[in-house]
This record gives sequence, C-alpha cells and structure tokens, in this order.
Amino acid sequence: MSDIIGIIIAATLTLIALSQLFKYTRIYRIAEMSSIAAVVANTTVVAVITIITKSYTPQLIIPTILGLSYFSLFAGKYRWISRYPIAIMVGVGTGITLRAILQSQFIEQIIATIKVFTTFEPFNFINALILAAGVISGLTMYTFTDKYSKELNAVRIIGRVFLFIAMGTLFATSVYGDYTLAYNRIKFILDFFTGKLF
Amino acid sequence: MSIVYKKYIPIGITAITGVIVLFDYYVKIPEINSASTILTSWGTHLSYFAVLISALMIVRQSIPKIIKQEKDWYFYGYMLTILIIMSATGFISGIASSNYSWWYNNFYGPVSTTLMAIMGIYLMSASYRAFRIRSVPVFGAMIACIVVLIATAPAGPVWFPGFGTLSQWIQAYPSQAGIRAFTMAAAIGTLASGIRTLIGLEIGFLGAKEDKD
Amino acid sequence: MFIQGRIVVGVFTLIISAFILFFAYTSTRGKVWGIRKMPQIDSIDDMIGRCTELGRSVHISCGIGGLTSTLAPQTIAALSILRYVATKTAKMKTRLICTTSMADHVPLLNDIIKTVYQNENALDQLAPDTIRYFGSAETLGVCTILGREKCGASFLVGAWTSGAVTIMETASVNDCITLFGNARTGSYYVFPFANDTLIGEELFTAGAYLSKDSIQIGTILGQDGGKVIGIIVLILGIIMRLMGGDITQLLLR
Amino acid sequence: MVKLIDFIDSSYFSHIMLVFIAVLFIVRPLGLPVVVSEQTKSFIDVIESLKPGSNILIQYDVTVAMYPSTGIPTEIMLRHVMEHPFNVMIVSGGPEGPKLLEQFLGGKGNYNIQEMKGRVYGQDHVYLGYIAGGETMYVSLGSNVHGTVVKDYYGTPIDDLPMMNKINTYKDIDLVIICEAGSDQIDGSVRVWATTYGRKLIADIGSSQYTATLVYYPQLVKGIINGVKGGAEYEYSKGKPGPNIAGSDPLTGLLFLNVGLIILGNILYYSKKRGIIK
Repeated sequence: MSDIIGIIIAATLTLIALSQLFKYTRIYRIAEMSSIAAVVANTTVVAVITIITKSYTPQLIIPTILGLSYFSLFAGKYRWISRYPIAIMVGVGTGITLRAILQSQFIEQIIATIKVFTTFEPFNFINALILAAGVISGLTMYTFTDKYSKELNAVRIIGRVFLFIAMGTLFATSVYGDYTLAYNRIKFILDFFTGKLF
Repeated sequence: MSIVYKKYIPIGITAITGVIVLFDYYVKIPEINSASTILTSWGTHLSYFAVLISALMIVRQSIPKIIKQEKDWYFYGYMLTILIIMSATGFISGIASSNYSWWYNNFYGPVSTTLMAIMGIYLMSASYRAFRIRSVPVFGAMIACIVVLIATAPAGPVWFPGFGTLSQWIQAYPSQAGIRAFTMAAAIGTLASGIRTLIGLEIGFLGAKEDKD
Repeated sequence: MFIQGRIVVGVFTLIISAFILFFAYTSTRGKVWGIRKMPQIDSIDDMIGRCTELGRSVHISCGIGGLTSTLAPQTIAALSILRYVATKTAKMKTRLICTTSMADHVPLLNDIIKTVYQNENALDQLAPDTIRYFGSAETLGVCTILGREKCGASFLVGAWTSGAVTIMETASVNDCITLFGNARTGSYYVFPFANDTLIGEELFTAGAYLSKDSIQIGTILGQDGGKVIGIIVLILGIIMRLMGGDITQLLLR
Repeated sequence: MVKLIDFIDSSYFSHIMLVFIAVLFIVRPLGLPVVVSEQTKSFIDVIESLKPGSNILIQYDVTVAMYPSTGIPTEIMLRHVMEHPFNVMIVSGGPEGPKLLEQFLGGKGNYNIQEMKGRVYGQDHVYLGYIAGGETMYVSLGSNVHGTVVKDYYGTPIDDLPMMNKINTYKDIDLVIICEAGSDQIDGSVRVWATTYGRKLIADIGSSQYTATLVYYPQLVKGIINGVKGGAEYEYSKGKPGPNIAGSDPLTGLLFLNVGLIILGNILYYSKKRGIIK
C-alpha cells in the first residue's frame, strides 16, 4: 500500500515540477517546498546525530566550542565571534586546494601537451601543432596586462575561438546524458498513466 | 582595538591553518602531518554546526510568515510540517530505517530526478538561442557542436559517414586545447586567490573591509 | 624530508607565489600596474543600475563550493563579488536576495551582508529573508524567486554544476540578466547560455579588479607571470622533445 | 507570420517538440540502426579474451539521479561478466551505490541475475559494499584487500568467503572495470589502477565523463562504454535487444532535433537581421 501511495506522490510531484516548464503557477511551490523540507531535514538529522556522537572525542572539543560560537550570529553586535570558526574552515579549504592544484591542473597538462608530439609525419605533426597553439593562445587570452594590447588582442581572439570550440564539444557530449534523463521522466509519466507502474 | 580581534586574529588563524595544511603535502614531518589531519577533521566537524545554523534560520524565517499570514503562508506551514515529521522520524527510527527512506525517496527523489530532466529540456531551448552566430568564437562553437552531436547520435554515423572521424579529431585536438587552457589558467587563478587569502588581501569572507560599530 | 614526486610542484608553486608577492610588493612601493579593461566585470554596475531603475531586486548565489573542499578559492572569489554587489545595493536602495545551497555559506553570508549594510547605514532596508538556504534543492528555489519576486539581475558566481542552465533559462523567460562565473571543468559548457560570463580565471580576478586596490591589482599581474612560465616550459619541452630529449620525467620529480 | 516566428523563438516551441519526439519514439519505436564503435568493441574484446577463473574488480560508483543514463548501461555489462566463469569482486566508492546494486543482485533490474544458473555468492562473486575514502581507499585496497575490508556488504567476514582467499593484493586482479557517473573521479581511478598498479582497465561511464576518459584511450583505458549509446551498442553486438536499444531510438531523435533547432535558430536570426522577415 505504501508503495502505491509513494508512486502516486512521486508522479504528482514530477508532474508539478514539470509544469514549471510551461507556466509558473503557485502549485509549483508544493514541489519546491517538499524537496526543500526533505533535503534540510536530512542534512539536519545527519548533522545532529554526528555532533551528538562525535563531540565527546577529546580531539574535537575545541571545534565543538567554536561551532557553538556560530550562534553569535543571532546576537547582532557580537557577530564577529563567528569569524573564528570561519577562519579555520577557510584556512583548511585554501590549504587543501593549494596542495595539488598545480600538479593535476598545470604540470600534468603541460606534460600531456608535450607528449602529443611523437613524429614528424605531417598529419600528426600539424595536429600536435594545433593543440599546442590552442593551449598557448588560450593561456594568452587570460593575460591581464594592458601592455602590447594590439598584438595580444589578436592572439586573444584565437584563444577565445579554441575555448568556444571546447564549449560546443563538451555541450554536445554532455547533453546526451541529460536527454536520457529527460526521456526517462517522460516515460515514467507515460507508464504511470498507462498503469504499467502498478 | 576592536579591529585586532575582529579582523587581524581571524586573518592570522586562516594563514596559519592554511600553511600547515599546505605543507603537509610536501614534507614528511610527523608534527605537521598530524596537525594537518587534526585541522582537517576540525573543518569537517565545524560544517555540521553550520547545518544547524542554516536549519534554524529557515525556521526563524518561516514562523513569522505563518503568524502574520503573509502571502502564500500555507506553503511555509506545509514545509515546516514535513520538516518536523521527517526529522522526528529520523531521530526516532534512525536514518537507515525504511520509514525514513520512504519520506526521503518519495518527497526528494522524484523532484531531484525531475530537476535533472528539466535541465535536459532547458538545454535544448538554451542551445537554440546560444548558438546563434553573433561572433567568430560562437561560429566555432556551433560547428563543433553540430558535428559532435551528429556523431554522438546512435544512428548518426550510419546516415552521415565521416562525421565520426571528424568528431574524434575535434575532441582530440582543438577542443582538448581549449579545455587545457581553461584548466591551466584556472589553476593559476586558484593559486593566486589562495595566496591573496593567506596573506590577508582577499578577505571576502571576513565581513566588510572596515567595521563600523 | 621532502616527498618524492612532489618537489617540482612545490618549486612551481613557490615560483608563481614569488611572482605574485613581488608584484604586490612593488605596488606597496608606489608602482602602479595597468591591467586591461574587463567589460564583463564592469557590467556588474550596469546590471544593478538597471534593477534600480526598473524597481526590481538583485539575486546572487555563491555556488556549491564548500569551504573545506577544493572548491574553496572559487567560493572566496565569489564572496568578494558578493561584497561589492551588496555595497552597491545598499547604496542604491535596491533589494538584495542571496540564496545558497551550502550550509557552510550561511554564517558567512549573514556576517558579510549585515556588516556591509551596517557600514552603509542601511540595516533597516535589510529584509529578514534576504539570505535563503535551500540545501541541494537550490535550483528549484531560485526558479521560484526569479519568477515571483521580479529579479532583474542574477549573479551566479563561484563553483557551479551544470544545473545553472535551469536558472539561466528561467531568468531569460523572466527578463532577468545573468552573470555566470565558474572555474569548474564539469560545468564548462554552460557558459554560452549566460548573458555575461566570467570564464575560469576571470572569476578569481574579479574580486581584485573590483577592489581597485593597487596591491591587489599587482597580484593580478603576478598571475600573468605564472602563465608566461607555463608557456615557456611548454615551448621548451616541445623543442626538446623534437630534438630527442625528454623534459617530462624531470617535471614529474 | 510574425506570431509564428515569435512562437518558434520562445522556449515553448522546443519544449513541445522535445516532448513530442520523445513520446513518438516511446510509442512507436523505429528500430534505427546502431553502429558499434571501436571503444565498445574493444571493451567487449577485453572481457572475452580473459581466461576462465580470472579475477575481476568492478568499481561501482553510480548515483540515483544518474541511474537512467549510467546505471542501465552497466546492467548489461554486469550480466555479460557474470555469464563467464570469472571471479567478480564489486566495491562502491559512493554511498548510493549499494541500494542500486542490490536491485541488480536481487534480480529486480532489467536483467535477472537470479535466473543465471551456477552463480553462487561467495564462490564466484562478492559485494564489499560502500567504503568511504575515495582515491586513498582504492590505493589501500590495491595494496592489501584483507586489511582494508573486514566484512562484505551482508556482514560476513571476508576471510570466510572462499573466493576472497584467491585475492590478496592488486597482483591477483586481472581486470578492473570502472562504472562511474556524475563525480569527477575518473582521473583518480585511472591514476590508481592504471598508473600506480599497472592493471588492465576498462570503463563503463556516463556520457558527461566521456571526453575526460577519451584522453586515456587506448593507452591506459582499454575500452569505453559511453552511457546509453554504448549500452545499446553492447546489446546490439551481443544480439540481446534490451532497454538500452529501446532508449537509443528517442535519443537519436532528440539529438537530431537539437541539431535542427540550432540550424533553424541561425536561419531565423539572419533572416530577421537582413530584413527578409519583418
């Protein structure tokens, strides 16, 4: 029984959410509010359970106190106390990011571009040159100096073309999965009305 | 004086924390390595408290709307009801229980998958407008997009032989170059932004530049 | 003491950081560095001005990047933009709506927006529901806001998933201009759909550019130094490879 | 005329066309041709060239929201692997993996594994469940399986499972199959299994990961299944039409609709600009 009710709720919410495509109506807020409530409830339950079980660990006593200081946000004038936990979080995040960012996103990309040059055979060589030229002009597009602006602007346009070609390509390869999802939802609604789901 | 504990001490904390976590990656010094592990676990623990604050904020914003019976107040009532029922179920019977997952699966599941589907539908109407040739770069994007779309369609290569090879070439060279330039520049931007944060220049997260009381 | 395989990365990090610090240092000594105009960032003022004229509200969201994750710098860059936008809306008496999907952001947003409005003596303009938390259902919530509360501009900055398309399309139906700034490769293909874009590194420079502070502008020039190093290493590597050498092993040390 | 063009320019036109094409192809499938791509062919070849009794590790990281685009294609792959006399060890790096895989192992999916004769849990396939830790976890799993995992998904100690006695380190694993959707973890998996441990690697991934994976083909990743498209090619070459082939028809329609809309958009844009249509 609860399965059938579940399917009916799911189909109704799906239809309501899809209705937003054609016209925004107030009924759409039911779908919005349902999912917000579910998401917030879920994260809150997980957070509370974790806080209750973990806060007694000696290692985590300081962050527990700092975490409680977040509540100073509601105290108006003493809002600044909440900056201490934020400062720690930002420090951790920045440190973690700076660690490996150049390894995977900079050096390995350079290596991959160098390795494309294998032979002097014209077809391979020209392709490799296109790749290298694209990378270099793309990087030039991102320079911010106002010197040599005439010369640089010409290269910047070429770089922009490469960046946009990448956007077009990634769009074409990615929409495939998104259309699968769209088609599956339409099929779900059709199956619901033809009674295949029950 | 107040600027010291409102601004300078937090900046110092960020810098010290950041440098410890950063150095942990490069060196094998037991003190730094364990300090970094502890700090990382602090960060995770602190974000649970942020969740509490956020939930509290939602409740604080909704209740006045319901009491004053503002426009659409009953939607907020509905939200609070589900929020309370679901949290109670979670606390009483645990998050692994079937009661709890019934609520989660039927109230969030369909909407989240529908949202992905809506995104797919919107991508089509967005591409109709976005790939109108207004400049040279967009022309490149459009050509690449059409070639790869045709080659990706399961029956595409049958009807348009040759597009498969062309699409592979585009993906392997010009498009790859664009992605690489984007990634490399983003890496440098991230590094610069991180350094600005650590030396106390880019402190968007610490309120305004100066506090007036 | 140093871990094998990470030395060259460390050296690169040091060199690029040194570049950035050098340019910042010369700026403190009074040297003024020029940077090119970035029309996308300058358009922020126009977008807010348009909202003020039409009597509409401004929407901003700082993305999905948690503060302790590797997306943190993107979020911090977005927060710099938020601070600028909030200052403008406070001055121009335009309504601001700030949404978020990350609980991490909520205390930050509260602090920043309240402090900015306090500095502009505009705390009375701040509606209690200026900051709204939606969890991972943010897209749904923003679509409602854009439709119901007549937003004239929507700033989607920080790390984003491709779900931003939904917001942009809803915005275009509701005659709302979007600025999309993002540096995540996964949602790279979303850029063509926004009215204005901050592609990748441009997002990180926005905060420094908007500050109009000579030291921060100096650091932007330092970033150029990093790119020049990258290009030089790349060209050297290619030449060496064509002559039969191999630089790649060295780079992986 | 102006009204018609305004209607086409609005989003409603493309929404209606999309729903129309999807419904049309669901109701009346055309049976459009399928071309088996090189990557899919080599994917199947890698599996079929393995000796009987080989040990396979499947890394199952599919999420609920992406299941239609990635999960369904993995079902045919799982079924194909299970049909051969291999030892299959499955592990999930994402929390949503177990619930989805349970459907398959329990026979609720599109392909019924319970019907397959001769498959005994613990002797020829084992499911280790969800293990947190991402890339670090896979590194330690490769160096010492029994040290990383103590119990399987159903709570049995893995030392009691006869199959697990044959697998101790990465050296005992002959093939690694990645099933991945949504997360940006393909690079990490390639780093661990192909670069560090030098294992033979094939990938069954969602189409959003395809470009990222193509970089490694064919040096590190020996074969790729590209979402539902790859699934359809898989079913076609195995001669077993299933949900993927059924799903690939509407997709051909939708992708060509998209191409048509882009071209139409440009024609209308230029006609308006040049004043051909007023």
